[in-house]
This record gives sequence, C-alpha cells and structure tokens, in this order.
Amino acid sequence: MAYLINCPYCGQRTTDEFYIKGDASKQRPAAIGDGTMDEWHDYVHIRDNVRGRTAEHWHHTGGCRQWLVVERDTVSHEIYAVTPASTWKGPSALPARKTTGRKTSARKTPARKGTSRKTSGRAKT
Amino acid sequence: MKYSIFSLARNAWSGHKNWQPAWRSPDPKPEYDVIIVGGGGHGLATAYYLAKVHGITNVAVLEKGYLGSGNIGRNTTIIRSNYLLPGNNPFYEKSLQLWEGLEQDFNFNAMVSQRGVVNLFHSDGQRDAYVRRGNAMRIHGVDAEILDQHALHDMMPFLNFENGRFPIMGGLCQRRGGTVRHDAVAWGFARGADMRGVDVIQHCEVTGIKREKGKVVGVETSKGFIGCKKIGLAAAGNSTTVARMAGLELPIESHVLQAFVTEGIKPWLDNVVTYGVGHFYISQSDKGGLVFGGDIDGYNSYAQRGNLPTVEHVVECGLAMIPSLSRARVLRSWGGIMDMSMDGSPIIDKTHIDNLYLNAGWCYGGFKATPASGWCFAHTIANDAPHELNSAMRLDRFRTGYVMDETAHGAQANLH
Amino acid sequence: MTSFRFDTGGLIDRSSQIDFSFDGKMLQGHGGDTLASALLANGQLLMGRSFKYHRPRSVITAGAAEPNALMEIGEGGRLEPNTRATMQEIYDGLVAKSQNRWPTLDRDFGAINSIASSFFVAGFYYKTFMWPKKFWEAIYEPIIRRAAGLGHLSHEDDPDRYEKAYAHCDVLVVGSGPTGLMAALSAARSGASVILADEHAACGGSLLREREEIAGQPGHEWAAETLAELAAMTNVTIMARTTVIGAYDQGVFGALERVQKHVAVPDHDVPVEKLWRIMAKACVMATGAEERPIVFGGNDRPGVMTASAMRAYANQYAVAAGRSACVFTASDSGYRTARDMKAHGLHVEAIIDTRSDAPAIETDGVPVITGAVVTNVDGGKHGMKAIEIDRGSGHETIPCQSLAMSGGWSPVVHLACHQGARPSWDEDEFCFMPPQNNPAIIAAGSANAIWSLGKCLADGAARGEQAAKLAGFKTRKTAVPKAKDDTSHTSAPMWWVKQSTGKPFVDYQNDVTARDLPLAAREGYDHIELAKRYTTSGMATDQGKLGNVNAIGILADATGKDMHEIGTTTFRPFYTPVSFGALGGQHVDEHFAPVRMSPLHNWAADLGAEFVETGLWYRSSWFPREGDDWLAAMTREVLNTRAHVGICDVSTLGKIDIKGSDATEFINRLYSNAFAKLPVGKARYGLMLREDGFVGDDGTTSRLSENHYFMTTTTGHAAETMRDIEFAHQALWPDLDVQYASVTDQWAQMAIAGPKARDVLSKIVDTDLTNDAFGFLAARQVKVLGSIPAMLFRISFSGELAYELAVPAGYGEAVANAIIHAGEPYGIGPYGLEALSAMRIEKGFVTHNEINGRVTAGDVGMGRMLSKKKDYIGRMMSERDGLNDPEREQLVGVKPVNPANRFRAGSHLLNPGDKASLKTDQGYVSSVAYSPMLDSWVGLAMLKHGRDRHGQKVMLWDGLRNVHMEAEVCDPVFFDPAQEKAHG
Amino acid sequence: MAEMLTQISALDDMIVPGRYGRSLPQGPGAALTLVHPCEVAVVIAAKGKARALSAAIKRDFGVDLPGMGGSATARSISLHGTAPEQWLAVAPGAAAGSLAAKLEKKLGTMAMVTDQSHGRTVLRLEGPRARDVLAKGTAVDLRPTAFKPGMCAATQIGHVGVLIACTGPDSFELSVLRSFAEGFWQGVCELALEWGYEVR
Ligand SMILES: Cc1cc2nc3c(=O)[nH]c(=O)nc-3n(C[C@H](O)[C@H](O)[C@H](O)COP(=O)(O)OP(=O)(O)OC[C@H]3O[C@@H](n4cnc5c(N)ncnc54)[C@H](O)[C@@H]3O)c2cc1C
Ligand SMILES: NC(=O)c1ccc[n+]([C@@H]2O[C@H](COP(=O)([O-])OP(=O)(O)OC[C@H]3O[C@@H](n4cnc5c(N)ncnc54)[C@H](O)[C@@H]3O)[C@@H](O)[C@H]2O)c1
Ligand SMILES: Cc1cc2nc3c(=O)[nH]c(=O)nc-3n(C[C@H](O)[C@H](O)[C@H](O)COP(=O)(O)O)c2cc1C
Ligand SMILES: [Zn+2]
Repeated sequence: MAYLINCPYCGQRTTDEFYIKGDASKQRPAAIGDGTMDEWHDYVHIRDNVRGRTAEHWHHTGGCRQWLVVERDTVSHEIYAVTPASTWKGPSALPARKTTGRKTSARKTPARKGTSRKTSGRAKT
Repeated sequence: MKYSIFSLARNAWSGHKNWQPAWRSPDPKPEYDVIIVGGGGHGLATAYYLAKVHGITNVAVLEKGYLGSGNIGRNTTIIRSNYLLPGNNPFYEKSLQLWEGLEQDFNFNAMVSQRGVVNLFHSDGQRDAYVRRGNAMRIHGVDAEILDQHALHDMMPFLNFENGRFPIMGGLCQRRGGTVRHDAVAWGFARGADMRGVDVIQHCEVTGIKREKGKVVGVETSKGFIGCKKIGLAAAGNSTTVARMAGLELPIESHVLQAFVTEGIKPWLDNVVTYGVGHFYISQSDKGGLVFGGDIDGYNSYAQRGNLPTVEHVVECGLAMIPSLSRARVLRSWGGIMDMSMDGSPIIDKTHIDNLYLNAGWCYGGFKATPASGWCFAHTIANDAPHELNSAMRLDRFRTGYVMDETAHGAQANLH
Repeated sequence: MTSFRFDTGGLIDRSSQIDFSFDGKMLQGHGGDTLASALLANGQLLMGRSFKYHRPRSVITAGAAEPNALMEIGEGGRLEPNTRATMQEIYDGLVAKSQNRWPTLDRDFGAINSIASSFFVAGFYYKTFMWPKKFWEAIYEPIIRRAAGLGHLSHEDDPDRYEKAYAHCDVLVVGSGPTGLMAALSAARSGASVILADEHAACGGSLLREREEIAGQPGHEWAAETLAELAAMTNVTIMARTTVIGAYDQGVFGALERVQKHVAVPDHDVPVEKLWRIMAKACVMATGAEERPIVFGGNDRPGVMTASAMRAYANQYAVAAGRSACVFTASDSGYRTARDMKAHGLHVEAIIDTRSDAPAIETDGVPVITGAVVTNVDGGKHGMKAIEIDRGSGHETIPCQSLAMSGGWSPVVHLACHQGARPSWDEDEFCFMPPQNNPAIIAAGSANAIWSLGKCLADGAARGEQAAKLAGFKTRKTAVPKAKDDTSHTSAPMWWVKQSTGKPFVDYQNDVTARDLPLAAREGYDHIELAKRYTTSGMATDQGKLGNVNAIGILADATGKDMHEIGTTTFRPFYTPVSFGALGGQHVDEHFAPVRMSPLHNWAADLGAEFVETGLWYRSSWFPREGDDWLAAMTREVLNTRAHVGICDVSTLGKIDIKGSDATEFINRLYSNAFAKLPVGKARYGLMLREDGFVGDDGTTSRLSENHYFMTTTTGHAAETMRDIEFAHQALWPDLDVQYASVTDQWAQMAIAGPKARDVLSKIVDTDLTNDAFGFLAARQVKVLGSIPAMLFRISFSGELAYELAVPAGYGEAVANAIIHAGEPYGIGPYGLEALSAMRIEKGFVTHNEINGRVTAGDVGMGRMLSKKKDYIGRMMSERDGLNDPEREQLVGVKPVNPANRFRAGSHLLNPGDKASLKTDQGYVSSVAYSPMLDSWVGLAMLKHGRDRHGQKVMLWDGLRNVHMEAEVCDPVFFDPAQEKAHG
Repeated sequence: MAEMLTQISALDDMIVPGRYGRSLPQGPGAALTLVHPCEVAVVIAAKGKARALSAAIKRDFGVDLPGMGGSATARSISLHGTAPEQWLAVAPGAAAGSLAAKLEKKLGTMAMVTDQSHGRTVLRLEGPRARDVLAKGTAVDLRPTAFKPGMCAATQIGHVGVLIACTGPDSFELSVLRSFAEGFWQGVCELALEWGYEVR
C-alpha cells in the first residue's frame, strides 16, 4: 500500500477507506466498432503488472466517492501521485517525488470562496 | 541415503556427523533437456514428475533465491479438493490423491495431515451455493459432507454460532482435506528430484529467455547462459516478469497475501475452518502455532509484505468466527506475492511460442495443487500437449470466454 | 532457593505488599515488581520448561526478549498463555501458572525427552514417522501435537474489551531510555508534536536498571525529572506500557498499549488493551540494544542470565538469582555487572573474559580470568552450584550460584527493518547495524550502536532535532547533560564455546543447540533462512531476539562465510506478539460489520416479523401467526397476496437519483438493453453486464422527467453498482453532464401486490390508478395521504397487479400502517422475503441465485436484451464464443414428478438412468420454493440445452443429502405465463 | 395531512437521556445529541455550472459555497463540501421537504438537488473528549491544530460512512446514512464509555 493515500480532495486517508479496482494504464477502446476483440481482450484481461511504478484505479468509497488514479511503486510501496480519474492524462511526467505520506495533507484550511480548484477546470474539457 | 528411523538411529550413533546433503548444489550444465524456472513447489514437483513419470532427468530447476523462498514457504498450508467447476474439480482431486501417498513416494515426512476442512455458511443462499459445490464434488466421487449446526457444534463447540451479525448455520466439510508442512514439500520434492538426477540450482535468477526462429533455446541467468530444449515457467508471483522475457503478456496481476502465526499453544483447534462472511481460515500447526490468513491486501505488489489494515480485518473476521481467539497472540506476519489471474483459476498450458510452457496464476490456492500441478505440467512438457486434467486451464480462455470463475467475480484480479 | 531480595535498594515500593500466586502458591511482591522479579524475590528461580527437552529454565533477561519465563496468567476467559514474566507487572490477585510441564513444573515427565535428545536433532521429524503410512495421523502426529505448544489458550469467551484508535504526531520516539528522553526533549522544544512510547510500565529504559549518573544525579532521578518536564509540555504525549509493534508504509506505526493488564479486574468501560495506529512524519528509533548471551554448555541453567539482566534485577528490583556470582563476558558489560553485584554485597568469584587481550577495566577487586571460557554449568532446576571453565589448560570448577554472561550487544533494529530493509554487519562494532533506507526512521543511541551513556544522550538530542527538522520544524541545539563516556564496544565475539561439555543453546525456547546449525549446513540447509526453518532457530515467541546473531555466527563458522554474507533472517512484525483482541479492537460482536436497518423495520417487527440477515441488512423474512412455521407463514402470505393483496418491505433495494442533460445517454451506456427512448412516466427493466460480458446486476429504471431518472438495483449489489456507475462516469466518460446520488436511505419502499392492490392504494394516493391512467410500468411522482411526496411505480416482482411505492423514510411506518389500515377491508397482509421469493420463483424471475456472476444474458433467456445498436458496458466481451456456446446451461423450471417431494437448491441435474459423474452432469438447481399456487415444490435450474427440453424428465441429484428424485423440465414461468394478472 | 404525520427518526426509541460509562470527577467526556428533525439535501453542480451555482448560493442563501472539506453556515443553513462540486446542505429543525425544494427552485438547472432529510441522521457530539472518541474510528487528523471549526471530512467510523463537520472547538456534527444510524449510535456510545458520556 500503501497505508495512506493522499486523496486530492480529502487529504491523507488510510487505505481501508478505499476500494481498489486495478490497473489504470489501459484505455477502454473508444466505442463499439472501434475496438477489435483483441483490443478488448487486452483492455479487460491483460495486465502490465509492472514491477515498479504503476497506476491503479482506487475509489475513495469512505470519503469523497471519487475514482482516483494512484501512481505508486509496487516494490517500495512509495506513492508518487494521486489524480482524479476524470482528469488523469496518463502517468505523470513528474520525476518520482518522495511523497511517501510524510507530506501533510493536501487539504488546506477550507477554501471559502468558489469551488474546488481541481474540478472547476474540468468543466471546460 | 534413505530416511528412516534406522538411518536416524545410525546417525545418532555417529553424532550426526555423516548426514549427506539433502540435495546436491551443482553448477549448471551448458544445456538441459528441460529447464524449469522457479524452484517453488510447482517447479520442483514438475522436475520430480518429469524424472519419475516421464524418465526425463536431464532437467534443471533454476531458483533465484533459496529453495522454497517463494510462496511454497509462506502459505497457510491448507489442502483440499472442494472445487465447483468441472475444469478444476478433477484436477484438485488428483492433487489430493497424490498428497495421500506423497511422503512414502519421495521419502520425506511432509506431515500430510488430513484433519478435515470445514467451510462455514451463514445464509440460505450461501448454503445453496455450498450444496451445489458439495454435490459437484460428490458427483466426481470426492468426499464432501454438509454439516448442520448440530454436527458442527460437536466438532467445534467454540464457534460463534449466534454471532451478533452472521450466525453460523452449518458447513461444507471435506474430511480428506487438511494441512501439510509447507517447507517440507519443497524439500521433499527437491530431494526426490535430485536423487533422480535433476539439478536443483539455487541463487540462479533467470534474467532473459533466448529465442531462435520462434523457438526458445535457453535462458540467461545470474550464473550465465544455460541452453535447453524446453522451458517450463513456474515462477508464481513473478510470472509476468519471466513470461515477458519471452514476449508473452499475461492476464495476471501480482498481489500480496499476508499470513500469520500465533505463539505456540497446546492443542486447541483440530481441523481447518474457514469463515464464510469475510476471508479467514485457520488451523493449528504441529508445532502448536495457529496458522491463519485472510484476504489479499488488494493492491498490486511485489514487496512480500502487507499493511496493518488487512491484518486488522483478518483478525476481526477471526474473532467473529471464534471469539476465544481473543487472548491468542499473533507472533509474526509475513507476505507472499501471488499471481492473481483474471478469473481466479490457474494456467497450465503450452504457449504460442514453441517449447515454452506456462504454469501460472495460482492465486491463493496453489499449495494444495502442488503435486498435481507438477504432475500435469510435467505431462504437458513431456508430451507437448496438456493432460485432460489440465485441459481447461488454458491461457487462451480469457480470449475465448471459457473462463473458470470459481468466485464469480469476473475479470478483476483482486476479487478472486 | 538461591534467589532472594536484598534488604535495601531498588526502585520498588517496599511499602506496598502485593499478593499473587504461582502454581497455586501464594506469594508476595512489591509495587514496581514484575512477575519475574517477584518470583526471584520469593526464591522461585525455576520458572518454565523448554519446548522440546523440557529443560528447567529461569529468566535469561529482564525484558521483552525473554524466551524462558513464559507463564499462563489469569483464569477462565482471561487465561493468557505464554506471558513473559519479565514484562508482566504483578497485581493483587494475579494468578500465574507455569506451562508446558506435566504434572508439575518441578517434576516434569517431558524431561525424559532429554534422554533421547540425540535423536531429536534438527529436522529429525522430516526423516521418520513415515511408516506405516497410517501411523502418522493415528499415532505419531497426535503425540507430537500434545507435546508441542507452550501454554493453554482458553475456549471461553474473553470478558474484556479492546479498542483501536489513531494518533498523529510529528515525531514518534520509540524507547524512553536516555536516548529517547533526549530525543523527545529536543524534538518537543522545536514545537513538534511528540509521542514518546515505551513498552515498560515505567519510562526511563536502561536508566532504571543501571547505577550510572547523569548531571551528577542518579540516572533514574534524571529520567524522572526529564519525564516530568516532557509531561508538562502540551505538545508531548507520553505513552508508557506501549510497545511499538510494527512500522508500515507511509510512516504509520502500530503500537499496543496495555491499558489494564496490570489490574485484577479491569474496568469494563475501559479497554484492557488499545491498538494505536500512529501516523508520524518522522520516527526516532531509540529502542536500545539487546545483550547477547554466550553459547556454551549449560548456558540455559537457572541462575545463568545476561549481564545486563542481572544488573537490572539487582538495581531496579533488588533481587538476585544467587548469593554469589561469576561473570562470563566478551564485553565490558560483564565488568559493570561484577561491580554492581559487588556493590550490592554479592560475592563475585571471577570474571571470565573470552578475550585474551581484554582491556583493563575496573573490577572492584574481582579477579579476571582472560582468554578463558565457560564450558559447562553444574546446576539443576533449583539453581546452580558451579561453573566449569577452560583456560586452555583443562577444566576447572568455580563454585557460584549465578552467572552473568555478555556476548556483546545487538541494536534493536526491528522497526527499521519491517519494510523489507535488512541490517548490515559492522565489523568494527560487531553487530548488525540498522538499515537507513527510510530517512524517516532514525536510529539513535544504542539502537544505532552507540554504547556510552554520554554519547547516547548527545545522539538522542541530535536525532530528535533531525526528526523535528524532517517534520518541518526549526530547531535549536539542545543542551546535553553530562554523563560518563567510558563504555567501549565489544571485541571479537565468540559465537560458541566449542569446548562445551554441556548443551550449548542458541535458541533457548526451541532448544536449538550450537550443534544443530552445522548439521543443517551439512545437510544443505546452509542458507540462513533454510537453517532457521530446518532447526527452528529464531522461530519461537522471542523471534530470536537473543539467539539470532549467535546463530548467524555459528553458521558463518560452519560454512566458512563471513557474517555479512550470511546476513540476518527477515524481520517481521510484530516486535512482540499482539493479541487478537487488540487487533480486533471494538470491531467485534455486533460491531464486526455495520448493521443496516430498513425504515420499515419496526413496522415489520410490530407485525411479528422474523428477520434474516441479508448482507448488512436485516430483512423481514416471514410473519408467523400462532403456531406457524416459516413454510406455513410463507404459504399463507403467498395465497393471501395472490388472492387479495399483500404489502412487503422492499426498502433495501439500491436506489439512485440520476439527473443531467446527458442522463439518458449515460443510462443507455450502462444497461445492455435500449433505454434511449424510454418515455417520461415509464419504468423499464434493465440488465447490466460487467465489462467481461457476464450479467452483473438488474433492476428497473424510471424516467420521472426528461432528464431525471430513478434507478433501482438489487439489494446485494447496490454498493457495487453505485461504484460501477461512478466509475463509468468519472473514469470512462467524464464529459457527460450527469449527476447522481444514492437515495437508498431516503426512501422507504414497499410493494403492494395482489388483485386488490389498486383498490387499496387508491385510498391513499392522490392519483388516478386506472389502467388507462397508470398502466403497467407506469412511474410517477405522486402524493400520498394528501401531501407526502412519493414515487409510485407499476412494477411487479410477484406477477400480481402490483405497485411499488416509495415515501420519505421517516414517514414509512405511517404510510405502511395507513396502507394496512386501508387494506383491511380487502384482507391485506404483510409478506416477507420468503413469500417474495416463492412468488418470484413461481414467475420465473431471476435473482442473484441465477445471475450469480457466471451467467450470461442468454443463459437466463434474456439474450434479446443485448442491444446490437449501441455501445454499453460489457457489450464486446459478451460476444465471445465461450459466452455463446450452445452447450451452456440455460434457465428452466423443474417440478418433481411427485409434487410433495421437497428438493433443494444446489441439487444437480442428470439424465434419468445416468450414473452421476462430471461427464453426465447436466446442470444444477439454483432456486427452490414451495409453490402454494401449484401445491408443489418447484425450482429454477440451469440445464444444458434447457430451453429445448421442456417436458422432458431429469433426475434431481443431491448426493450430499442423499435425496434424489425425478422431475420434469418446464418453462421457468410456472404461474400466469400470459402476465394477465400483472397487467390487470 | 402531512403535518399530522411525524417524521420518525432512525433512532426513534434509542435515545435515552442520561449519563453513561465511567464517571470521572471532571464530568462526562462527551455529550451526544440527536438533531431531529433535520433537513438535508445533496447538491451537485451540473457540468460547467459550479461558478454560477456558487454565485446563486451566495445571492439566495448568503453563504459562500465552501470548497472540498470546508463548511459554511449562514441563516441556519450549513453547506459542507463533501466531494468535488458536491455539497451536503443541512438545516436543523425545519419542516421536511422544504430545504431541497427551496434549493431546487433557486438553483434550477445549475445543480441536481436531492432531498436527504430522511436519508441522513444527524448527531451532535461535543465535549472535551469528543475528538478522542472520533479518533477511535477515523484516521483523519482531528487534532485541534489540524481540524478546526469550518472544516469537514467525509470519512468512516466503524466501517460506516460519516460526514464529520467541526462546528466549534470541541463540537462536531455527524451525519450518517439512516439505515446505519442505529449501529453507528451504539458504536459511538461504546467508544465514549472510557470517559463517560451524556445523552441529551
Ligand atoms: C500467504 C499465502 C498463503 C497461502 N495459502 C495457501 C493455502 O492455504 N492453500 C493453498 O493451496 N495455497 C495457498 N497459497 C498459494 C500457494 O502458496 C501458491 O499458489 C503456490 O505456492 C505457488 O506455487 P509455487 O510453490 O511453485 O510458488 P513459489 O514457491 O512462489 O515458487 C516460484 C519460485 O519462482 C522463483 N522465481 C521467480 N522469478 C524467478 C526468476 N526470474 N528466476 C528464477 N527463479 C525465479 C521464486 O523465487 C519462487 O521461489 C498461499 C499463498 C500465500 C502467499
Ligand atoms: N556495554 C554496555 O554496557 C552497554 C551496551 C549497550 C548500551 N548501554 C547503555 O544502554 C543505554 C542505551 O540507551 P538507549 O536509550 O539507547 O536505550 P535503552 O535500552 O535505555 O532504552 C530503550 C527502551 O526502548 C524500549 N523499547 C525497545 N523497543 C521498543 C518498542 N518496539 N516499543 C516500545 N518500547 C521499546 C525498551 O524497553 C527500553 O525501555 C546507554 O546508557 C548505554 O550506555 C551499555
Ligand atoms: C505454516 C507456517 C508456520 C509458521 N510458523 C512459524 C513459527 O512458528 N514461528 C515463526 O517464527 N515463524 C513461523 N512461520 C513464518 C516464517 O518464519 C516466515 O515468516 C515465513 O515463512 C515467510 O518468510 P520470511 O518472513 O522470511 O519472508 C511460519 C510460516 C508458515 C508458512
Ligand atoms: Zn477523497
């Protein structure tokens, strides 16, 4: 684990608040007709199963109920980035930052004006 | 040297100075007929049966760590053959039958102990599912019993029948199920294979698979290149990594499963019992420790260790089933990396690459399968074709849809 | 009776007398005593028996690593085996018993194992007990099992409570010795929040056990003052009796607080143990060092203990194992013990130093024999008489009643290793050094191989600052009090005394001797991990805290490798064993899993319902009347509903409110069947596949207005389906304008079914319910009882004219009662899950019994619901061959030829005349009910080629219960196949 | 006729005022109160409407719509940021249905408003040990320096989802799904035994 996940919305939480679905690296073939059976088989079954840096879909069931992409290391259990699934654009290009949970929660004191920064950007995409 | 009470007495007489190594530590030969990657239970059993059943003895088992450093040496030692699906059930029964004569066969006491395995159920629906499973066993001649509360009470009066949340209604019992001393299985197969001429090579990591004209011809290792005619992959937990060396992509994720042992206590639990509401299974080892386990941590991992939330959850399930566990102290926890396949069932198959064979995807159930897996894999390698027993354990079943989904959770590895 | 208490001294409270018992004997101790020290004070040197040979044993240590003095504490449900007497505080009424002996500790039959010990070498059991085959389980194994294990665990329920909690801090300091105290002080002064944890009842670590001074005052006084200073700081939490048990990812530490393990009858409002999960930005590991025993003949005899333990007993508890002592040492710790014991008035015969070049250290006149070893101990269960030494010129005997040994020191590195890092051997310090892979776990003091008090204090201060900095605080230099800086390190350790004439133990508890390890190596178990497993060295309750390094040394010797090459075994949690109770905390009994209650729970209960657990919910299952069993009640409920009208609580269904301009498109992608053209005011049954093409869930969705839908899911899959919907939106199609919220808990939902349903409902609903106005599958927002907002759906899971009515949960009871009231003239009655289930089986409707996760839409006769015109979850994979194989089992109905014959779900299906086998297996029964309408047991089944086999006979085969019967295959719809009632 | 019906709380016959648990000289460590009736609504911004929504809320309710993890209160309505562009609106005591209706009317297509007045059970937990009680259930950092008035956290206690809003130095508003409320109540009560608690 990861024991602590820094949810971009809720801050640092223990992993028992999350549900883990698995590999996030693959794109769902766009729509019917676009994907061949092979592509679909690849999407549904084949796993890179990386030894090292990987990206997984986690759902913050016990918190904001958002699907997140957690980029972490499968050997050291270090966590590099946690991004909302809705805005995730593939593995973050950032160099492996040491954010093994020792960072304080991303949640600042409450923003009293406007809405969450992370999602208002989404409206335009 | 054959092990027996007599050889033990003879050696005691000479101060145990004359024991021979249980296996040789050979340097790799330049080439073998068959190389098995992975010196876990399955790899060693494969080599053993290649030699014993098929007369193929020019075989090397390459193990990157010490013998049994993988899951064979870190599992909760439960054996049973209570499977539902026709592609699994006869295979696991074959395995149980092999266990039953194994120790005499390989001359090593692996403490096969058929203490009985009971799976508890807590609702009508769960009972029906277990009855279906039990009947699937019986239909194949496998022993199975359905125990009601009463029978269960006679067996384990300390179960929490009136649990505040999920009362225990009964259990599916397989008396022939039980436990086996994990390490001894690796050692016994290694010794048995070694005596038949197989080279068991420890601390030899396979780093590449060499192919020529579509065929595999050998492996790169930490001890240099080793040629071979055939390769069998049995690298549980690391299957993706080794298969990728040959360009093979697998429907497998590597996950950590933790296991636990308590301090040794006087006999307290006779049989194996599993909880039906959450994952929890427990038995008592011959040394007196309660060996137990539960669900995987749920995230992909190659780290052989897990985290505390899973530990707590496992223990909560244990207490829900047997409240008097409360004062038992957990001595040690550890983790193993397993292949979780996308339908929860294993793969023993040829691959599309000539002379490359795959044994993978055992999830948390591969210990009980060790003898049959070795037996079938040896058959598949020797004959270049699967045995009927492993004919459903195909690699292409995900593509074709003939999946074997015992837990019925679909294509999500961590749910199986 | 050699052990005794000094007349003066120690940190015990001599004014308090505490009564406790050991093996039935009433004894007394003082406040501040551990069970071990109190037993020594009472002359009870013999405290336990070893695992294999049942050797008599006493304490070797005065702390957490104790392998020998393990006892059963408490009685009944509080019985606790394997409790370390060295860690157990005594309390009034404490009941302790020795263990692993029969019949008594003094006369233990098992000791005859010692005689056969030449047989019981490492791994002997792997080589024998194989013949005859049957004997293993019948004879050998039961004997082995009875002999194995240590103490007894009760089967009684534990009367005590446990809890778990979380704590947060900037700096966690583990260990409250001089290092930990200074670290806590310097970190806290920077402003960081600090938790200081120590496993002992009293903080101070070695300062309580040594006579060294700090800043001119006794160490323990300095400790007390420093603790008081820390306690006064608001940013410091001191946690005594708290063992940090494991280091996990992202700076989370597990810690076990023994809240009430030192009281006879715990206060039930307070947990006896609390499991903490401490989230720390940095951790100072000031866990000290463990003194290594020396492996020599008889090193397990009562009276032999580590040098630091002997000092601890003398200095902290004012007890000693004997009136005279010898010291056997490879380090200067032995000298310190000699001095301390002399100061306490003991006769110290000699210091035997393994080093021929031993440094000159103050001995207070005790003679030193250098370059010599102890080869055996003359002693037995009641104490020792003498030691046998060898200084190269044959054996000599020195009489003494106790022996202190010191083979050097091993830093307590566990917490730094729990995340997989391994310690490395240091040839200068002769110990395994803590790994430094994790910058946030900082080893300090003796845990980092710093041996002198002065340097430990300074290192503690520095590491505390380092930790605070890491946690983001500015620090200032902390003044370090003066203390001696005279302790030198060990010189080359002696892994075992080869000249030993007695048994030299490496692992005390498991009776592993120095001879077992070379044997393991000879047999090929030469890797340290193999040697551990083959010999069981390091696998006992102390996990090799004392013996492992010696074992590594012996193996290195035997294999000609160096210590570094051999390396350690894997360090794993827990640092010391942790009870199930603590790990479970408050999540036991009814708190094992959350409970969900329907808003109609009390309503049903008032009507006499029996409830059944379904997932987290309690659901009303049947409504017995006098003398009814479930079958009679269910039958009555079905007949009444089908003849008149019934009401059933279906509140547990998952309910999701969905809105947004893309809601229609979204829903259309979730369901396999068409939803794009669902008219407003209509409900539709829908099927959801998993992405792998198998059926996931089903339910109805109603279009309440253009962009507003109300979706229901099954009870069992509600959580999963909600999550899947969120996934589909957030991860797959975030561009859709759709909003959704679970409203499962907002609505009480009830089914009103039966020919009179319309008549009853019309009385409380403000809407025209005639067929024209509110036909089959109508769905609308309505008002009930005048003004209560509600939703009404004309859907039927019973096959009757039926409605589902949803009202705000808090009004559920009132509305349900109003319906009962309104229905009275029509003969309304409640029905439960059993009747609901029987009716749906009569109608051939599927539930998760049928759509069990391995079933396709085609299997259950819903192949037509797989749209070919759109993309939806699972579409592509549902087209795989394996999911469309004509050999797949198909949903059918089955009726026994004799309708009175009861059969059960889980039965398999065979062709008549076939012998049961996997090859002849035709399928299985998924659901069974007694059908009151057919007066027959009926079932739904999955049968090969089932749809072509209506009218044929099959055998229902239930080998488990030995119930077999002939049955007819039929359409799964047993009742009203034309759907006339539902449409009526 | 609705006025004649009383909205029954999920804790209908569970609330028995009194003192429980250990009795310490310094008095009970925590006090628990059921807030009932209490109007609750979920507000989720329509796609691209968050800004407009924020303005509308400010205009019509006089509240600055808080960000994720924040709470804002004005004129007896509190808004808690529970998820991105999603809020829980809470108004203790008002007549059922009207909060959601009012919000829906004012917000139109800017947001989805879903009434949860019956779907959520709201409790108040306060007292010197309130934070310690909660810390037995959730790993959220609840220290006064980290979790201050005006903040909220959606988390779990005893596997039950709960929204904890900090309403004062030592007071918290807890809202849980109705069906879980009974077990949750019992669970929280047990966690407070150690310091004694009062049910009001
Ligand atoms: C905690 C736990 C509990 C379990 N409990 C049970 C149970 O109760 N019952 C049951 O039936 N099953 C159980 N299992 C599953 C079972 O242990 C495994 O399925 C089974 O052991 C896998 O087969 P194996 O023995 O061959 O694997 P392993 O012992 O893991 O063998 C694979 C070997 O391959 C080696 N290897 C990997 N890569 C390379 C390379 N590149 N070169 C050379 N060697 C390599 C590894 O070092 C390893 O030794 C459990 C598993 C775990 C982790
Ligand atoms: N040669 C020698 O005589 C010699 C050798 C080593 C150390 N020492 C002396 O010992 C002292 C060492 O001081 P220190 O402060 O580093 O260590 P310490 O031994 O004084 O204190 C360590 C404390 O940590 C506790 N602890 C260990 N693991 C724990 C865990 N997981 N959870 C909770 N508590 C745990 C121990 O019980 C102990 O109380 C110095 O005074 C040093 O001079 C002397
Ligand atoms: C069935 C079984 C029983 C075990 N019993 C003990 C035991 O009694 N004592 C112990 O220290 N470890 C025991 N272990 C755990 C091993 O020490 C070790 O942790 C495990 O094999 C994993 O290896 P690793 O910790 O070296 O990675 C047991 C392991 C298994 C699989
Ligand atoms: Zn979150």
